Amino acid sequence: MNPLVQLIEAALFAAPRPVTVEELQMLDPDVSLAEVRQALDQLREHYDFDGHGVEVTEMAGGFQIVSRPAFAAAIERAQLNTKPARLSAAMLETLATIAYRQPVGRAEIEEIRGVSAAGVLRTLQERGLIEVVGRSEALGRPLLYGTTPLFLELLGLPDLTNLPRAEELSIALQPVKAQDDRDADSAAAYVEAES
Amino acid sequence: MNPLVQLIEAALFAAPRPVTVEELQMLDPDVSLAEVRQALDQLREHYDFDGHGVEVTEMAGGFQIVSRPAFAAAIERAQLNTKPARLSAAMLETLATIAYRQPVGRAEIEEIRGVSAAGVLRTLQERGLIEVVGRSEALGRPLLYGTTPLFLELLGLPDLTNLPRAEELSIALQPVKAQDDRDADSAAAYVEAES
Amino acid sequence: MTLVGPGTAPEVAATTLETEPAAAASGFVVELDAFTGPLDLLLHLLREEQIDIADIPIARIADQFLKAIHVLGLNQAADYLDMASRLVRLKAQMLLPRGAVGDDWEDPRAELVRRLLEYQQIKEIALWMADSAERRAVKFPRGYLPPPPEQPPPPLTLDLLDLLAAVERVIAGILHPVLHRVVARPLNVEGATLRIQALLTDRAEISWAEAIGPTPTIVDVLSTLLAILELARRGGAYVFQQGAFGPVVISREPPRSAD
Repeated sequence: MNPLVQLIEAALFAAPRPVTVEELQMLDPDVSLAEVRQALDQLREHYDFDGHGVEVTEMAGGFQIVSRPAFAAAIERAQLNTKPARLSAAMLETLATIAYRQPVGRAEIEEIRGVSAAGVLRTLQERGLIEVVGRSEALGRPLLYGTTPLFLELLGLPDLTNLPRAEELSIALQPVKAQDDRDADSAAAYVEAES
Repeated sequence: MNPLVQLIEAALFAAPRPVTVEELQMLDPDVSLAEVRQALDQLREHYDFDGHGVEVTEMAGGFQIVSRPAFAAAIERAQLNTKPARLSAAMLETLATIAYRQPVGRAEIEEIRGVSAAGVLRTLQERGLIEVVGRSEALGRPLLYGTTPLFLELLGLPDLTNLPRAEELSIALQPVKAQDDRDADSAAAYVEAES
Repeated sequence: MTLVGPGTAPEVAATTLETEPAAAASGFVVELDAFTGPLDLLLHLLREEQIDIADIPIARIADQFLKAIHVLGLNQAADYLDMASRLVRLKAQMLLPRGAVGDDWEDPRAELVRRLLEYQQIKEIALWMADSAERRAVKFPRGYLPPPPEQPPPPLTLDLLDLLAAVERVIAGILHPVLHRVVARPLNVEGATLRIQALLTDRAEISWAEAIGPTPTIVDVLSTLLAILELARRGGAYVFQQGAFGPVVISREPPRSAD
């Protein structure tokens, strides 16, 4: 392994989270982004070719070394690490709604899922999977939610574009026309109340 | 690398603490302590021989994979093992509120932003961007916050008077007070509220 | 995801919606957790009956839905009741005659169908996410994290533009609700009442203009109006007009008949 690959390996080992190519470039001022990417590829190939117990994976906008899935059961058995707790169905549905509609307010989430969402939203926020990204212009200026990098990390996705696209789902995405109209109404009501 | 070496590499990688030979043996019930030791040696040799950026070290009675010291300086320089240094939207908004309203208490910040501020205030304080500048005379004598010299330094401003003055900012950031009501609007609002 | 407990279920009187503690006691509340909401339950019923979402037999499904939530126990199920009432309303709408020409008839089920399809898609994505999370969960990140280096604190990035953008967001976020502009009662109805009573002690009747005074503010006008109305109600004064659009007269005595 050449010195840059070694440096990047050492850096990925030391980082507690996925590291972006830009951050890796800061390791050595004389190195280009292209060289960093090339070194990452070499490291990945090296792990694969030599049959290492770890691999390089791309997620949440960066790169991370993780242990190979085949060893998870043995590692858990030896109590050296445990899998994160699974998310409940309600949490997953709420996350799915937010991931596709973001920025999205609580009312819209509740309309889509047909249930009150306050508790689930708080839990997701506490776990760092969603965050407030702004306020709507609608009446009462409700908070708008979006997903965080930790959400991508939880799913092991490089970025949001890796979520399945509408065409890939068995049910095509329905445009939410009615919702827009309602927002417009609320905005009008708001203006009226202001004047 | 043979399967046991791979397994041990994965386990050392995933474990949150140095791992003893006995613990490693629990990974596979069919493996002897001697075989575990042998595999550890193989892993160590593999790292050395292939010129990896990491190495196996013995510490605190167990084994760990760590970055080679030679790369420590570069990694520290790139700050990969500390938290990302960008301020979140919530932190920026709280900081903005404090910058324009200082000295200001937590209750007022929360009233202006409409969300709880305890966590954000603590983080901003830890980052050295705000500090306690006194106590209010109000009930409970709550702490008052202000920005620090580091805040100005990061913005490259000589002092607080160099913050953009934009009048509407300071007006909009005034707490909403009961206005003098000798105007038709408020009287109309009154009648509406009464009805 | 069984809906129905052993033995009991389908025969339970379904049309009553009272919350039955008996249902809770028999453990059905736990079953409610099997569904993430009324849409989920509805989808489950449709699947069990192998019904096409696009053509829901509302009457039958509404009955089953009511039966299910009754059996499941309704202690914390306001959302289910909401859906139940929608279904009952739909059922009623479906019973209405469609008229001779079916062309401009709008299927009352359309909105429900849209919501169900949309929700089904969310569920599909949620399943996909659960899969991804499961695949991710078996890849451990590094467990041991070296202690962060002692001194050089992380270089913070903060620039004025970011800060100003934050200021704008804060300003945009400040609630200027009508609520806050409703101020403490500034009207002085008592004062106006005393003033009118004083005027009426001196004279038998006064005009509206006299009642409100020479340079009235909107508050004076409103105070006086309320005072007069209150006096009139209590019989302390009489208010009348000589004719349509004539001046309003406030009087001590009842108006004599217009003879």
